[in-house]
Amino acid sequence: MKWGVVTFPGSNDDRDTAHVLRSVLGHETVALWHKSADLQGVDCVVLPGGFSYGDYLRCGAIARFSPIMGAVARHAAGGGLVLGICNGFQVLCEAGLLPGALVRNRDLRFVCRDVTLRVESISNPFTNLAFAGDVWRIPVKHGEGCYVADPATLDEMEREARILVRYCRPDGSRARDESADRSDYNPNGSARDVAGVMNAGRNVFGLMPHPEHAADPAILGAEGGRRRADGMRIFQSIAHWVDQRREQASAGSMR
Amino acid sequence: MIARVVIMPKRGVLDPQGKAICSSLHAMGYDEVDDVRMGKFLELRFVDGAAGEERVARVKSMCERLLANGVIEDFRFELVDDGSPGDGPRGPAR
Amino acid sequence: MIARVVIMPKRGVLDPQGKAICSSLHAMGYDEVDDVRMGKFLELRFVDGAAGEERVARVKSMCERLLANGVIEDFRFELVDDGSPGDGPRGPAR
Amino acid sequence: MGRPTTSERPPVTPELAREHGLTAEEWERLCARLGRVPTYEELGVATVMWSEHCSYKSSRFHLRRLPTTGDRVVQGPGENAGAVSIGGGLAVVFKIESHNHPSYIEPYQGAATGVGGILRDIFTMGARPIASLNSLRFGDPSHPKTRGLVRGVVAGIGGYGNSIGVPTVGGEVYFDHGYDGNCLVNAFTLGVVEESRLMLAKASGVGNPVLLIGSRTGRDGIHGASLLASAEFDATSEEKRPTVQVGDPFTEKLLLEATLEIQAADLAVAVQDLGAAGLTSSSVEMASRGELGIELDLDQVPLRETGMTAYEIMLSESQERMLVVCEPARVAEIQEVCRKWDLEAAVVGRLTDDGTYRVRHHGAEVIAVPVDLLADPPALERPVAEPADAEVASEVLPEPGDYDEVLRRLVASPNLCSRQWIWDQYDHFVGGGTLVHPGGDAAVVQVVGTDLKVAMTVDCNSRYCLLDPYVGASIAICEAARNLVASGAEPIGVSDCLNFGNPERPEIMWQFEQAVNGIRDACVAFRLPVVSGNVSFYNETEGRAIPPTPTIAMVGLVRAPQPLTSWFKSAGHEIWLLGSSREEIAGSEFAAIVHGRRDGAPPWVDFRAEQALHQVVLGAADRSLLASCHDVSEGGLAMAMVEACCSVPDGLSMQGARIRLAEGMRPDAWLFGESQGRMLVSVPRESSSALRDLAAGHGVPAMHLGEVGGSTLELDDLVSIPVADLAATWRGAFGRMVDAGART
Ligand SMILES: Nc1ncnc2c1ncn2[C@@H]1O[C@H](COP(=O)(O)OP(=O)(O)O)[C@@H](O)[C@H]1O
Ligand SMILES: [Mg+2]
Repeated sequence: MKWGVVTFPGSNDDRDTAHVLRSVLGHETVALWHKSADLQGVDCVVLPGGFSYGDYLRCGAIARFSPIMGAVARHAAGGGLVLGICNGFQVLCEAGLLPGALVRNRDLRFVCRDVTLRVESISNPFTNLAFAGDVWRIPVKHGEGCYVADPATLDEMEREARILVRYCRPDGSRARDESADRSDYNPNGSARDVAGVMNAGRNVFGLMPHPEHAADPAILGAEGGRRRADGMRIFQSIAHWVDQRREQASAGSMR
Repeated sequence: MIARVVIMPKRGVLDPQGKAICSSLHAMGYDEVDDVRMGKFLELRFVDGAAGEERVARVKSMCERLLANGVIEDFRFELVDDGSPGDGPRGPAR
Repeated sequence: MIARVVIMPKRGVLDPQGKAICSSLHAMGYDEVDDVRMGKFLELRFVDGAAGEERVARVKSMCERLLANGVIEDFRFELVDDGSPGDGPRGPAR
Repeated sequence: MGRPTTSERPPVTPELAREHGLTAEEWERLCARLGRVPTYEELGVATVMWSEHCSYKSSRFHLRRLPTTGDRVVQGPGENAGAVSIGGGLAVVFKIESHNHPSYIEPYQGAATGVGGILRDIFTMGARPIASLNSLRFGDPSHPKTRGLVRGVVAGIGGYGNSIGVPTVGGEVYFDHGYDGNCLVNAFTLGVVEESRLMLAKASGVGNPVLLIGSRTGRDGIHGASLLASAEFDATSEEKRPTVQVGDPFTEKLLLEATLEIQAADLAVAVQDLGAAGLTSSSVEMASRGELGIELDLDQVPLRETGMTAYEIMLSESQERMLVVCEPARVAEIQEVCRKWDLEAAVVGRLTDDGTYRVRHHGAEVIAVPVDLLADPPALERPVAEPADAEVASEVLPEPGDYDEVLRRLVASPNLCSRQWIWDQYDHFVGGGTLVHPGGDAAVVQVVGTDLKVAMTVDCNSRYCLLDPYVGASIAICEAARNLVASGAEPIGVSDCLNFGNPERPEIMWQFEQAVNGIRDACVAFRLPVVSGNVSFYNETEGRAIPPTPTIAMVGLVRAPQPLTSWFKSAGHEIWLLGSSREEIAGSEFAAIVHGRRDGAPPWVDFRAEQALHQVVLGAADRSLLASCHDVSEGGLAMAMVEACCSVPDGLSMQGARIRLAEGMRPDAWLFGESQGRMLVSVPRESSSALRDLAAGHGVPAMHLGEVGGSTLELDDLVSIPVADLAATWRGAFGRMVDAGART
């Protein structure tokens, strides 16, 4: 399959993400430039982390007007896959490709650390290689990652299994009550512990944690094998989905 | 001519900064403060002095498309004549 | 009663946010915008309606001590009566 | 010192020169060399170039003593940063720099622009920055300014570093009332470059154009170098506020990418960033390095504000700017790269062959001064005097009664508690190469796409330096090296940031001289080159100087397949102490916290023993004998044990441990003394005899202390505390200390 990683002015994790896709996963990966509207025929567009346009005004607010985002919107409308990580998630919300918005963290501080995530739903292009209830350890690093959406939208996403990952305790549990103190595991105060959501069309996914920083075994191995490559599951799920669809399509056309 | 734009968190949307400022004020002894909301203030300076309907419409569209995020924010603005271009911020007198 | 406080970058101090917003507006075709400055807007709501000299003095000291960073920011404020406590932001009419 | 007049050109008189900060001799020299009275602009330019901050006039005489050469050295001092070969055709480029005064006045922006400045020093040389560190000093936590400074500085460092996408992987922070009126913010960045593509800031090619790229020039920070960095604080410092600059990390990120693209395409002859004293010092230095003249036309400089005078344009410290010299045919290509990254790029001058520094504004020549006059003011040999020795009381401190209680206090104390509150606010993942994250002895970052693993650390115990600057500074080198070795790395190069008081005072100059000697002797012993550095004088307020703080940044290369880490891995592993312990309590955190004593002699330092220790650890790492390795520093063996138990990364389980007491030593000295040259290691049982033999072979004492396991920390029969309790106290203390009464 073919990946495209967008570089906005101010993108930071574009190189890291491309490195993981190209050198660790071994897939064809092209760089997409914000001033061009050419997606070069990629199967999945990744909007990486960083501070696009300095994240001045609001995170992701300015990036959504760049030429590439017009192409991304068309790609998504045609059913193409889009993955937004951190700043990419913010851009997708600002662009209206995902519901809700990301606001200042509860504690008003940038937070960079490993969090534990529970996989909530697996019948989708992004987490299909996980088991529901799996607990992943993936880092977050953001100042504005508190997810907000109105209750009706949250209810609808819950019903449609579009909240794919949630912050949780290491044992997978969460506070029962929204109003309880959840600061022991929810790093930013996100509503209903949402860490990542999918659109109604089920082809656009945005999340605050950084799968690309929990993907390279050569790096993860160092601190006494501290982390599994949980982030890799997302990239592998996407690849698996694309491959399956391709097989189905070619089987269909052969018939 | 300048436009003064105020962008505030929608009612019901968390405003952790306002909350934090409010508790700091209390800690400093300003107990008369009941509640604090924090938003943004923008000053747009225009190239020419023309005003009118169209300018209002265009500022509104700037707010809707870029300056405010309708999911979480409300905005309002006013257009004012500002004799001295290049001067510092102006607004409600102190 | 509420105080509306505007905090702006001092004249001559770099305002990277204003700069970025201005170029983005240009890219979107709003060429009439010449310059953008961005600051903060605060609404302080008070427990009682009393105004007067003392309130003004206290709001000023809140600004100086906490709300504005005197090294790089200027502030100004106004006190307004606000009939409906708990209402959304008010200010220059749209 | 008066604020520079901004709008007009006042007549230049000896009084005006004095107000600018020129001494009588300097004024004489300027007039004599010019054969006339300088213009207003010339006075301004000479003042900043001859300021302590730009000219190193007080320190140069001493800095010459530092060793700067070695097999790996690609670039020593004199350029924007030093460069050391790491093999595979690659070099690391690194430097540490201070931003103390601006951070005290405006903590967020001061620290942020400090990070911005050191980053530019690195990518100016064509190196992609891959890691940053920071070394911080604040006043006593109870001082009214301290907490706000901590919060602002940390947020500023994170705000800039996170936005630009360079991981902040480590640092150090200490609190001491000696910094109440003057905090320190030292920032370090390391980048990687192909050795053959290192870009220098030496101008060459008469007639070549000079381009200014990056941000527009505004009235920011005029006279920052001479006003802020080269004078002590007094009651009027508040009025100097407008000299603070605001950083724009977004523009810096664009500048970084554009500069690296210019380098990759080989478009530039020389590149120099604009730092202190802006356009003035960057253009003077470039011309001076190339022994050329230069002429600038200020009408070509893109301005942010209208009506700026020549004086203001020359002295502006607007951030995120870069000066580039190229061949005439390359101008268009450089401008094309800048356009791609939405940056301005204007031709503002050209190189000449007459050795003169010429500046035109509105068609008139406002400056015409010999370059060498500006660039090479005479080095001063300031008087040095050893201060009268404080009486050292030889009284014996009483042993504490309750060791549990003492350890709990130490674990929660400002200088010993975990710094996680800080690094949680720094992106230490970006770049994808971080192998050892903050919290270990040294940070380790892999150069992505290679097997090379670079370790780095910053260290300085200024209490030791106050007690004895020579010993304190040499301990800083030993400790930095030990921290690298504890991560499995061999030290390869040093950058230093020498933070001191007013050099016009002979006692301060004595501290400085002693510290430089200490660094020199230790570096010579360890065969380590000092390839870059920075001096910050005038760190004092109302005549009270900071403790001498020669911060050492050191870089190493990990030899073993994997770096070592400091925490205990598994129950059953044996705990060993390498190196010798003495009864040394003076100068320790224990003495300060428990007895309120900060006097006496600092710990003994022995370069030979230290080196032998390093050989043992690196040898053991090569043979994969060690499960963990941690150096023993502040808080002594007891704190090293706490850290080895509690500094487990999230997601792994904590281990308890039990050790026995050494015979024949006071228990408090044994547990809390800060004898140098010691390492706490854990080894699988089957490896312990190999470790013992290795140590014996190098003449290093090795002592079997106890075992890893259980859920409590047991230090003989003196201390027994559940590690979960210790960890909670240790991790939470910093936040409890600085978060109270937080301002947004
Ligand atoms: N200002 C800081 N920024 C980032 N990390 C820090 C900072 N201060 C301390 N640390 C980290 O905390 C850990 C302990 O620091 P320190 O006590 O100075 O270690 P050591 O005594 O081994 O030199 C190190 O990993 C260090 O990198
Ligand atoms: Mg250490």
